[in-house]
Amino acid sequence: MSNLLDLLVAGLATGAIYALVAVGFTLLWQTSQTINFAQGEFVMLPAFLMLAVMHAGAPFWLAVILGILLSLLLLGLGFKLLLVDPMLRHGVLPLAIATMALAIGMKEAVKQFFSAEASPFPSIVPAGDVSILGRVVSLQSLGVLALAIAVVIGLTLLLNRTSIGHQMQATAQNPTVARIIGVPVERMILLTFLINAFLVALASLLITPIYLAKFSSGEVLGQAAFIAAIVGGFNQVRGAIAGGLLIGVVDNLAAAYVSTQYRAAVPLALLIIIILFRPQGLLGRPEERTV
Amino acid sequence: MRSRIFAGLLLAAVSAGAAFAQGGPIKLADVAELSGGGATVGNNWKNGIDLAIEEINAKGGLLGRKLEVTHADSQSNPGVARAQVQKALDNEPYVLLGPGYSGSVKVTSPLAAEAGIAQIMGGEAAELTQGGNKFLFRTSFGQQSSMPKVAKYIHDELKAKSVAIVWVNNDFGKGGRDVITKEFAKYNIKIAADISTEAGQADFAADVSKIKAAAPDAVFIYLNEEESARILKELKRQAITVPLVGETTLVGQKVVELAGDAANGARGHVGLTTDAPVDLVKAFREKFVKKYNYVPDHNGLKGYLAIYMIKATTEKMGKVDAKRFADTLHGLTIKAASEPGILMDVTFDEKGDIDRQGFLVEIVEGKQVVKQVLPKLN
Amino acid sequence: MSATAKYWRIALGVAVIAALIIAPMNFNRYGLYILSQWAVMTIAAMGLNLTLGYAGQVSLAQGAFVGIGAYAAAIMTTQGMPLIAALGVAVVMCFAIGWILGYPALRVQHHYLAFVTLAFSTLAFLVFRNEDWLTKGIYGISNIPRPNVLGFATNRPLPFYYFCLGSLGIVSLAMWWLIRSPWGRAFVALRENPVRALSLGIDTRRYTLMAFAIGSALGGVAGTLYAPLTQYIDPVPFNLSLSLDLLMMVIVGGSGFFFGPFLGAMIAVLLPEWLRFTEGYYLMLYAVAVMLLLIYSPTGILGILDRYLSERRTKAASALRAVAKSRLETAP
Amino acid sequence: MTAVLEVSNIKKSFGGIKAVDGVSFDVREGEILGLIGPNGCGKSTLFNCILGQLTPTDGEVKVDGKVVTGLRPSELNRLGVSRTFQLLQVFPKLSVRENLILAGQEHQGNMMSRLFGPSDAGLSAAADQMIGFFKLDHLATEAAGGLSYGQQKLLDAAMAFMGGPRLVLLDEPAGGVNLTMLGDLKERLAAINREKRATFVVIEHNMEFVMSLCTRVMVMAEGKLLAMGTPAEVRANPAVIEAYLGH
Repeated sequence: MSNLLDLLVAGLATGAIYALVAVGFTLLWQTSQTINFAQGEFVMLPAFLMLAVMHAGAPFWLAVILGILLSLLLLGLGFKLLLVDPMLRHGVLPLAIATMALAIGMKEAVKQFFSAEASPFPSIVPAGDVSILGRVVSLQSLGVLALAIAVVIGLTLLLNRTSIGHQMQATAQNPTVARIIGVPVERMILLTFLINAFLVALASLLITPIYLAKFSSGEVLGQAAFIAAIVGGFNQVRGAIAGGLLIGVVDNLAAAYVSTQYRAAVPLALLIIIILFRPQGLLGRPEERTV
Repeated sequence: MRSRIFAGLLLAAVSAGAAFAQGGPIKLADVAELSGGGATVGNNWKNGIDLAIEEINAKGGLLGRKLEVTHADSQSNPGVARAQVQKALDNEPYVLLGPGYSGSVKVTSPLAAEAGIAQIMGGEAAELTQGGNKFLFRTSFGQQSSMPKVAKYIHDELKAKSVAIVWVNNDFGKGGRDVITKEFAKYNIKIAADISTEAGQADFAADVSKIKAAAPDAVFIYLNEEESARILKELKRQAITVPLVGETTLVGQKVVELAGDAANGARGHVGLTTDAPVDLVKAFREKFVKKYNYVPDHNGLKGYLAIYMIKATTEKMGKVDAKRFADTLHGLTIKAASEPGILMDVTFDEKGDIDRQGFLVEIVEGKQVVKQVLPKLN
Repeated sequence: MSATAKYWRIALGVAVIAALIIAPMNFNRYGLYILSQWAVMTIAAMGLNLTLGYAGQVSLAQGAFVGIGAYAAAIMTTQGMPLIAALGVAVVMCFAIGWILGYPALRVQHHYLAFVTLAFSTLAFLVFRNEDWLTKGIYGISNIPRPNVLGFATNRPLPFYYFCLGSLGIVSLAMWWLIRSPWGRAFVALRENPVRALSLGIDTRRYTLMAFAIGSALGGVAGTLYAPLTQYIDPVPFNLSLSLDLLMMVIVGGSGFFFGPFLGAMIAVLLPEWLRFTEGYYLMLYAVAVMLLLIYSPTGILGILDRYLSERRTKAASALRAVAKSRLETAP
Repeated sequence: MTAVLEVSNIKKSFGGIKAVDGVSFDVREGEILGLIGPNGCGKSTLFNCILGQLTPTDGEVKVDGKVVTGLRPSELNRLGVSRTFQLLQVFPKLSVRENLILAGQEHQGNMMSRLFGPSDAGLSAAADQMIGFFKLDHLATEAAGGLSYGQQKLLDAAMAFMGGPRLVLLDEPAGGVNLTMLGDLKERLAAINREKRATFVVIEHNMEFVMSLCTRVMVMAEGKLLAMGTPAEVRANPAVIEAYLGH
């Protein structure tokens, strides 16, 4: 029984990581029908931006700030203006495929310009353990969990309590109507891209000390976040959080009680079941079917 | 004065002519995992090769001729590896280098053998050198020679009766796991838990809790460096205190760097490592870090050694002769005293397997401490 | 199309086929291997083109189907069974699995199928790796024999290349037949406008499943050729990245165009050669090129060509229409 | 005359809004029934409920006396019920002839014969006849997307007739068609009704078009049936004038 509790705690800690990555996913989908297959790489890159700044001799705090600013510029503004805007009129699919190419390009660029090796990354959370109710939990995991919770609260407040949030929701639900009632739709869409860029930079900052800075570390993350987003509900922020936590826990339980060789299969099986029987996800709203 | 200039010119002309007569640079072909899942392996290997070639060429080359290497990307895919090796062989290189993945070695080694060109590769799977291929050479211990040493240590020194095995589920990890499982059977050591993990896995909580439940006398860990560091942290967190034993990838400096305190007490057999307590190896490491800005793993060392194996063999023959290369390397002993680039004395047997000194080390307060030197067999 | 254009087209086709047969006779082993690989990948990409380009369904599992075909061939031929039997098993299995995987596509939005197939792709990889008793796991299966075709051994590179080329020829003819048949028309209809297709009596469900199943079965066919080509297989090549590569091939070449996969596979197989001078940067350049291409023309290279040709045709047609219009308006 | 289509008490609501609220009517064999009403009165929703594109909340649809409620559009089409859409729906990349063959092919043979049989499903002659009938001869091999709007509208209508339907539901066939083409279209529809004994239901806003083409006219308002009768009767109905013609 204590074993099960350990697994739950560990699963929640990993799940919080997936959740953080998944949130941005759902935001992009909602406001601009962008399925970002490079989301994992988006989390991988900011850490390298920060490392690059540090290699140039800057202190860690400055590297963090510059890294976040560069992420906003590259992964927010640049991504939207250079790839999404020109592609969007072609429909969902070509854009999704373009992001797959983007993922390859980002991985290769980091490998070529930085290193194929994993690099350690300083942690902003002290690398210790604390004991909670007799379970030993790492501070880093707690940090991620705390941030994930803060992000949900922050985003929920932003979306529901501020006028910008209402405008963003209007944009997500029906851009045409939103435009008619005077919402600056373009600016709102840009804002979601910037929020996504900010979130992945934060995630990168928190996750990289655990995952290490490596060009390929986005692959596992991206896929897990993907599954989390769909399982939770593609069109809901809280769905992504719930999905992330669930996938983290399911993954741990599967490894402990099903088979370590097939642990990766269990979340995928969950994904297929969800798509078949509740395609809008656990917490999502139904969307119209096409055929 | 004049005559001296004249003599100098003459000398230059003669040496240039000699180089010309020798027929230009010696061509080597490398096929490695430069992209895809094995990119870390392949890029280390490539950098090691480039470093060694740069050194040799800076000192006037091999028998007065420059070494020249072409790198091709196998994309970590045996099918592509085969194509690239085929292409490399069509250009008739002196020696073929790589690949690093055992699967890719398996699919390409018949081609090199058919062409009669020696292949110096990075694969560690036991079976590679068991098929009677006369052209295939290792750069490191095969698992069939390293695992018995680990098993013996676990049995003789630790007196363990039951062991949990944690391995990474790729050809490297599975190969090691299969060999050591057989070795444990010889000593009647019970396998308390047999845990497969994924490459790149970040969360080892479930795996460690399984180990905890199995309550073994020791844990054998066969993962890559990054995953080793993560599992060591998790083992410490879940307060598992039994001895942790592994191979080069468990007790390397990199693991210590990444795992911090959690690495203390980890022990393992080390065949080829940049942490070896050998001055030449330390010097290599410095050179590598200076050039590439990071500490190589053992694949960087393997690539470096491959080039010096070529140098030593060629110098032994006294000429560049692709036909006789493999024959010459079989049974050859290369001494570090005469060829410093080989770093440690090494002997190649008839199968292309390597014999070299090894170490049993333990991490004590963040430092590798050699507990036992395992001598070269002959 | 004017008669001369038609003759030019036929002449071009004959020339290409002749070149594919004659030119490789002097190729070295590497050249033949690359060409064989091109033929095999083209078959797999053609299958995906049917699913994606004609019927509009996104599949990220084509690599897994190639894997199923390759394992069927490897397992059966190393047991002494003929390759043709393996082909039968592979086609039936891939068709059936494709059919079942297509069901989610009927229930949900298009892009969800991408996720289902992505999941399947990973599941297939796990089965290939973990079920040692059948697939020899991560160690892979080696010494896969090459077949005897009509009494000819194809062990050597040139005969095996002809075997691959012949298979590609047969598959191409079958595909040509299929897309010209009423089925092909129905596939296009359900890609372009499923609602209208339904109202014309087209059973979109059945055609969707069929497109998916046939496309998958072609993946299986490619797999049964891939195994004897490399003569060794392990699970690694059949992971998600092969599916992504195949998807890129179809997109880059031109999805929905008959010759798209031929072109896309050629670029993917030969590109590392062409970009060799860029050393480690070629994949990065490839990625950038794909993005630029998609921005400019989401229907790939043939899409650009098609746009150019149809612009010319429209000019001709508008002239024609002007004449027709005057005739229509003066009609009683 | 027997009823080809019997619609009884069809209801359809979206959320709380009743788009169609208990509509019943019969369509007799060979007639052209007009369906008019102000925008948003539920005409298109009614069509979609009859044709299986939407599932009605309540009510029953019979074709030739057989209950067809809940059948998929493709199944209905193969029972001889065909339609056009309010917005143009041809397949722009296929040629005019291909569009027509596509429209008829599912009425020929079975899946296997459609795969292994001739590529035109034996419909080339029928398609050419239809092309001739709609005076599109010179455009047979043109891509449908390259046609003018009016020509596409003709093609759209022609496609609805390819399967040899018993009943055709036309949703605003005259919308956006210029005057020259309009006369042509009306004349063709009347001719096909005469020659092929096909039964029509036509939604249309162009009063002149409806009144001159249809044998009976049905008026809808706010989801309900308001009036039904000959064009002359409907024109004279005060309720209709009030609700619709009045403005």
